[in-house]
Amino acid sequence: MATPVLAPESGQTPSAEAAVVKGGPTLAQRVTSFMPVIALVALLAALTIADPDFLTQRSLTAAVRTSAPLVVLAAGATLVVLCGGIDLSIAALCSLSTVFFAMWLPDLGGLTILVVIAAAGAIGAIQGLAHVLLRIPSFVVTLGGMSIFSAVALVISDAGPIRVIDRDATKWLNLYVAGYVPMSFFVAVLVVAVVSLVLKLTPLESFVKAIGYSESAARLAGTPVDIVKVAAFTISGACAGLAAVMLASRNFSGSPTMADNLLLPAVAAIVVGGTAITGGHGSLWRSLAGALVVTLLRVGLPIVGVPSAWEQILYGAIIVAAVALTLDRSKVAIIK
Amino acid sequence: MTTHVQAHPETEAPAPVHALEVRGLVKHYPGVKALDGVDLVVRQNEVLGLAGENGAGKSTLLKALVGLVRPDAGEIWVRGEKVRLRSVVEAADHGIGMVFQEQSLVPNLTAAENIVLGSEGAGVRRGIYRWDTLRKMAQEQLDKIGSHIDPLARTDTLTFAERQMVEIAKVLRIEERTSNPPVIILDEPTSVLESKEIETLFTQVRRLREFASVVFVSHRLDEVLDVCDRVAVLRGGQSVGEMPTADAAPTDLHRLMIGSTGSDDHYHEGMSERSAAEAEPRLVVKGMSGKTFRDVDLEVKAGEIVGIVGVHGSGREDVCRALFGAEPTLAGEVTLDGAKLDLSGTRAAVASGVGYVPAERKIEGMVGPMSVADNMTLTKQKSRCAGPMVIPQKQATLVDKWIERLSIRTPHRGTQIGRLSGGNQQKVVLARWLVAGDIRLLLLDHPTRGLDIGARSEVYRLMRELANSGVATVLLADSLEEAIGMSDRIIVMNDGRATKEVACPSGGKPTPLDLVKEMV
Amino acid sequence: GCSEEASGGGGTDGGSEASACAPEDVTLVGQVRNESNPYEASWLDGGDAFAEQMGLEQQRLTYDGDSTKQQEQITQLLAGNTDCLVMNILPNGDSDTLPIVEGAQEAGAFLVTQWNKPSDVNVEDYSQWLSHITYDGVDSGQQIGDALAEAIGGSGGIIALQGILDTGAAKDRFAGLEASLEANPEVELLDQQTANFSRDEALAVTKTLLTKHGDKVKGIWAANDDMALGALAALEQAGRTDVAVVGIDAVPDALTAIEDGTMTATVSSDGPWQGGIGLAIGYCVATGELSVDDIAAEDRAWFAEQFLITADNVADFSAPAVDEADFACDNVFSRSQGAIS
Amino acid sequence: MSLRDAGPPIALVVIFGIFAVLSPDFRTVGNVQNIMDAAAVLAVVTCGITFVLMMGSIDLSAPGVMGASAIAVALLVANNRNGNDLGLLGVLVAIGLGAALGCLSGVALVGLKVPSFMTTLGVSAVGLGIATLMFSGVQPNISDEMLHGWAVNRFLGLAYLTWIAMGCVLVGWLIQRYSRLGRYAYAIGGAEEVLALSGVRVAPFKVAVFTLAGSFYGLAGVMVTSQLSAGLVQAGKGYDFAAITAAVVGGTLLTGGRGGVLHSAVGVLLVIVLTNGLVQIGVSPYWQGGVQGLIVVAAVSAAVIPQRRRNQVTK
Ligand SMILES: Nc1ncnc2c1ncn2[C@@H]1O[C@H](COP(=O)(O)OP(=O)(O)OP(=O)(O)O)[C@@H](O)[C@H]1O
Ligand SMILES: Nc1ncnc2c1ncn2[C@@H]1O[C@H](COP(=O)(O)OP(=O)(O)OP(=O)(O)O)[C@@H](O)[C@H]1O
Ligand SMILES: [Mg+2]
Ligand SMILES: [Mg+2]
Repeated sequence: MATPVLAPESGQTPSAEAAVVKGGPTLAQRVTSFMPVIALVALLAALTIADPDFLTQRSLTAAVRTSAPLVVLAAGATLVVLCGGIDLSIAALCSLSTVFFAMWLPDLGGLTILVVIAAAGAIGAIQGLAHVLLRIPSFVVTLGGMSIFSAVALVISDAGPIRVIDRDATKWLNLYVAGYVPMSFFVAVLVVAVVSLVLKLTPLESFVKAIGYSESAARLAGTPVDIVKVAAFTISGACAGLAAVMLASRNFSGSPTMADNLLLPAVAAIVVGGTAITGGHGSLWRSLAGALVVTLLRVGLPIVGVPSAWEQILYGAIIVAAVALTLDRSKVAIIK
Repeated sequence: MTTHVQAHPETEAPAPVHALEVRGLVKHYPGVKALDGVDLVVRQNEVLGLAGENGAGKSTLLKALVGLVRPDAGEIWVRGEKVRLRSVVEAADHGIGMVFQEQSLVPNLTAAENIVLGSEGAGVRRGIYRWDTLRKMAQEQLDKIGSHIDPLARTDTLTFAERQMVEIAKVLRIEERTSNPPVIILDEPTSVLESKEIETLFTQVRRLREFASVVFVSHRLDEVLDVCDRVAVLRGGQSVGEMPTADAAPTDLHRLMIGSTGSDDHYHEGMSERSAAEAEPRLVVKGMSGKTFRDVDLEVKAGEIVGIVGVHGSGREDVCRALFGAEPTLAGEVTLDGAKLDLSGTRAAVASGVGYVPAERKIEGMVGPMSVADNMTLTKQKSRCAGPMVIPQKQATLVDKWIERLSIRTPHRGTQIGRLSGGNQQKVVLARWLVAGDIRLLLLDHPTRGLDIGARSEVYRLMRELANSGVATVLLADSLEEAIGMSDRIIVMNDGRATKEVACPSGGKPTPLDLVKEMV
Repeated sequence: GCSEEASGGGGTDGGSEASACAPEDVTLVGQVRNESNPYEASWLDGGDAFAEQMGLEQQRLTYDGDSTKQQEQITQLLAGNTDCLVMNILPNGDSDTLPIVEGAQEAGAFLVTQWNKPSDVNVEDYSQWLSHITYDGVDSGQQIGDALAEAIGGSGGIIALQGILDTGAAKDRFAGLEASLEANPEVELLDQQTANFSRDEALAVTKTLLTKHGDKVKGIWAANDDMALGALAALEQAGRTDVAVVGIDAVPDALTAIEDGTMTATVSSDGPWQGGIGLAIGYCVATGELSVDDIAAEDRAWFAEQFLITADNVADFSAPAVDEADFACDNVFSRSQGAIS
Repeated sequence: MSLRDAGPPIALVVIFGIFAVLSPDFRTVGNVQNIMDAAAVLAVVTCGITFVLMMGSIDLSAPGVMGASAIAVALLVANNRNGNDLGLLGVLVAIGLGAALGCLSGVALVGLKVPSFMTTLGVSAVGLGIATLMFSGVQPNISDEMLHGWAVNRFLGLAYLTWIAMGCVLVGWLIQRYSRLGRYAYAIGGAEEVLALSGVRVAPFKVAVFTLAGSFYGLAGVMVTSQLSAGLVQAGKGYDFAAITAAVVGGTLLTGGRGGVLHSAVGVLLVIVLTNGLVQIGVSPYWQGGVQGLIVVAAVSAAVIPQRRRNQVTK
């Protein structure tokens, strides 16, 4: 294959060479990639104007600490969304995992954290396998998963909360890094960073994007489509497990419905971050910013004194506006 | 050809009113000047060919003529009247309609609906469908081109060629919208058609000339010369000349297109080192059966190019896909270099050194929103990785090397592949299998579909080089000529069976007619 | 080694009497699930009434029945100024109480909780958790169970509509029903399903159970009035007028139904009073009029007075109003029926 | 009818048969009537969502839109809160409110280019907010005879509401089959970009489809109010996922371009038969949700297995 290839006739074509510019992102593209952060800052500014007390160090610390489970849930599910699927089971799996955690802690002690994360990851993997082997849309698999996990959680917990008596195992989650950063948030950011880094440094990122944009092309290029998808579901499940540990340690108990209401906020966080719900385009960092926006909306609006009915109306309007701002439409041809 | 019917003989008419005239059209895209001051005249009742390399700006120009591309500067005149076209509807009102390069029918609608889509007229009254009227309207259009398709058939149940006919029937609706003679634009309509269907299409084009003007784009220069009255040539977004087709030869046109004569040895037969004959068989297929093919035997030696020909639905495409593990096989034994070839999936095929270039480039061949570099290195991780890590520098060097070797025209390796012209996209897809240099068997399904003559020549040269380096190649050619020109041996497939093998040595090539006889 | 304990907090652990708040400095917060049901809306209104009485304002918080959102709001609230913060909270479920309590304890806010509390958590272990008020669910479940048994003449089949399965209220009330069934051996529990405290779901479930058991159904026991009202709609649509229905909560519609004779009984829980009383206890302690240490052990976690409402006494309850006297500092525990056992 | 379309009806018959064998209570005429009545509201919601799914979009706004229209109608017809007595006009206004909220989703989608997932989620929150504002702490109960009668009166054994739902399915089917709106919605799901190439402006059709869906949800909200004789903010709780499940089980693809109102009607019956059957055969309430989920997954996979292809894309 060392033979020189091709006659360079094309060099004589006019204008083609002259018109070439440097590649890489343009200024506009750079700005769009920062949009989630801009949205976050804008929201924070608005809340501060509504109530100047909101912008205190303690208040912000509380907000990021609050956001940790949502960040982790959204980050995991982002992988599935990037692959072009969706995981509706994260919240139910997270609830189930809080029950696991509370049930197993007395026997396993500190090891429980790892065991719960592994168990949740395994359950996620089973969903992934069902999706790729049976060729059922991820929406349906995880919708089914959602109700099955809820039922299992109800049954094994006897439909009630289970107290976490031994708090030592999760005490470290309530510490602060450098005095101000809550450990749980630190862990959440660490998860985002590690997963993002692994994606970035290995071919995985291009696999995930190729699958998300065009699964058939990815498959015919010989990329490990099924493996990557199952891995995405596994990580999504494991993240639900980690979020469960955070919630259980925060609430000192596990309960079969504890995280059920986090499903829509988590998906909202992904979309608000600007990740395309159709797959391919997006990142975990975006979901981190999105989760912070959603958390600020959930806690900020009532705290600064917006009445209940208006809070809902504002919440609806602001998340739509946020997505209008963050979504990079040059990457998504058709908005469905 | 020069003596065709002329409504307005070119005498000293005061200012000849052209069907369509374009002056100084300019269109910029980020990083490319797609149109750089194009001038073009389309006369009444003529078939104008538009030629140019991939990325010369043909599609962009034509899309500007139907209001899909908003030019940055320049004028468009329709029958002596300056117009601004802002949408397909406006263009249609001026009598301009287009069949697009990529098929553009709604797959889940009926053929009838597709034909009248956007201009249902009496078929839809106050938002309510009159299915009977609609069917009749569509039937009229289909009758015009002599097609026997059921208008109420769902479009995705039709064959590729039938769909192309529906597209043409659809564009002919223009006649109903304007009293003026229409201008009909056909952007590479033949690249996906078989020779018989192409003949049907040409009959239609000649019929259209009686009352309309036609703009015709094709990379097959013989076709252009055959059906067109005149050819205009674009190069790098500029009009570089035109010529009547009467006495022109492909080489003349070629010269105009790229500024120099192409090689006479189009298929680079001279490069063939003929070592293949003595080589060990590399791919051996025995009695392979699948859903659409049965008992296929096939042998390809290292360094050999074997063409498979057959009509639509002969199953040759599925044979290729089966060998790549992308289509299930029911029976049969396949070995590569003596070892059993794992057909369970595409991963296994890639790992064994098999490569596949699918025909449907846009959907299956490439990932549109991803960069040229990522597309090129998607398959062969070794080419950009050290261990599990991607080394951006390594990837950049390698990709740039292949961009240069294959003359891929792209602003940058980081450009989205979807923004390149079709030909350049195809080169990237081909390069994907070459970057690692460990390919043993290459399955090429219409590898030159949509490529300009220069690019084609480059691909052929590349295929020869690969063959000389020992790669076994299975080729589903774009045309019979191509199959004959490139292959060492040709297998004819009929109804899912390999019915005949034709030797095709350099110097002893069969004629297309010989093959056609075997195919039907 | 980069971690250290929280620097935040700012709370004065215990010792609330040391720093009595000026009445105008007290911040009052009432938190319920949502304002879209009459009972909880009236609870917040009761809180407003108390605040007005004291010349203050109540911050109304709602969390859509979403446990995590409740925790998030509380965390955020406690990250603000907590010196004279008084919270009257309806925890979403048993499991939500403890983190709220711990948060308040750490931040030094004054907390009263209602309805949900895990039985093994002790109010007296905390200095900032002033009191926990609830109604005796076992008792109310049994009372309406007995009323239902009487209404159907002491024998026959009944069906039960359970509340949200993992709440203490649902479980206690159902336990009360079981006790009642034991006392009325002729009454047979034909079926029990959950309708999640929802009127809409109760309608569908009841319709199904009615077709399943047909004329055997003589009575319907519902764990709250919303479900009872859903069951009434189902009965009307099925053209059944011979079925007795009981519920709990005494929402206005249920009282009307009892007046009309379509419903048999319910048990009162006084929303406006609940909304005011929690703030009142907290206010009294915050301003130093009441000391935590002086609150009797049986007043730290207690059952509030509840009444069985039937056609006989429904007139007394049809216009609930807050009575300012209930909220006087020496009177805040007047409705106690004794400590939670 | 292709094999693909035949799957869900076969599943419906099979599941119905199994329950009929397992439970004598299930196979009574009364229970079949009950199933039909129970399906009414979900059928109307699913009718609306089907058009959105056909376009390849998604709609989560049903809870908010239904809540708003439920309260609105309760306050507009004869009720205990105010002196209004608009009767049928009130019903129409409530449906109009639903349509307006649906329109809002559509406008945000095409105007701001925000995915429908988000616009409808936002509109749902807005709808709940509006409902809560109108609710203002006091339960509105209706005393309107007509509206109340819809839930109670029967014709040929079925409640009026059930007939209304059947009418909706019929209207929905006619729209899908014979109207430009319906056919274009279907085409948008098939190949949106092609419509643009053919000179069709898709934006107005998208908005119209969301508006149509909104009016179906509005009607569903009215129906819930009629059944409960009271306007509830939570009238539409859970109907978003229930309707999507029904549509998907019926064979409408989330990617768009496939399925339709009749498919969805079959899906609705499947879901309701399951819910009803599980109660009838006495499955523990704890397990019901799980068993239902399992059966849905099983039904969908049984339906897709015959069409499995090696290189098929599943999202
Ligand atoms: N939407 C677009 N965005 C950016 N660049 C574009 C776009 N469309 C076309 N181009 C660029 O404009 C140039 C002309 O493209 P065009 O499609 O007109 O070529 P063509 O002559 O039709 O080529 P082919 O024969 O391969 O179809 C190419 O360099 C292409 O990359
Ligand atoms: N006997 C058959 N029954 C059903 N489907 C068939 C049959 N034969 C072929 N097909 C289908 O028709 C399509 C076209 O067949 P195929 O691609 O093998 O023909 P081809 O000769 O490669 O055509 P082209 O010249 O366009 O490449 C394939 O997708 C195949 O699945
Ligand atoms: Mg082109
Ligand atoms: Mg083919």
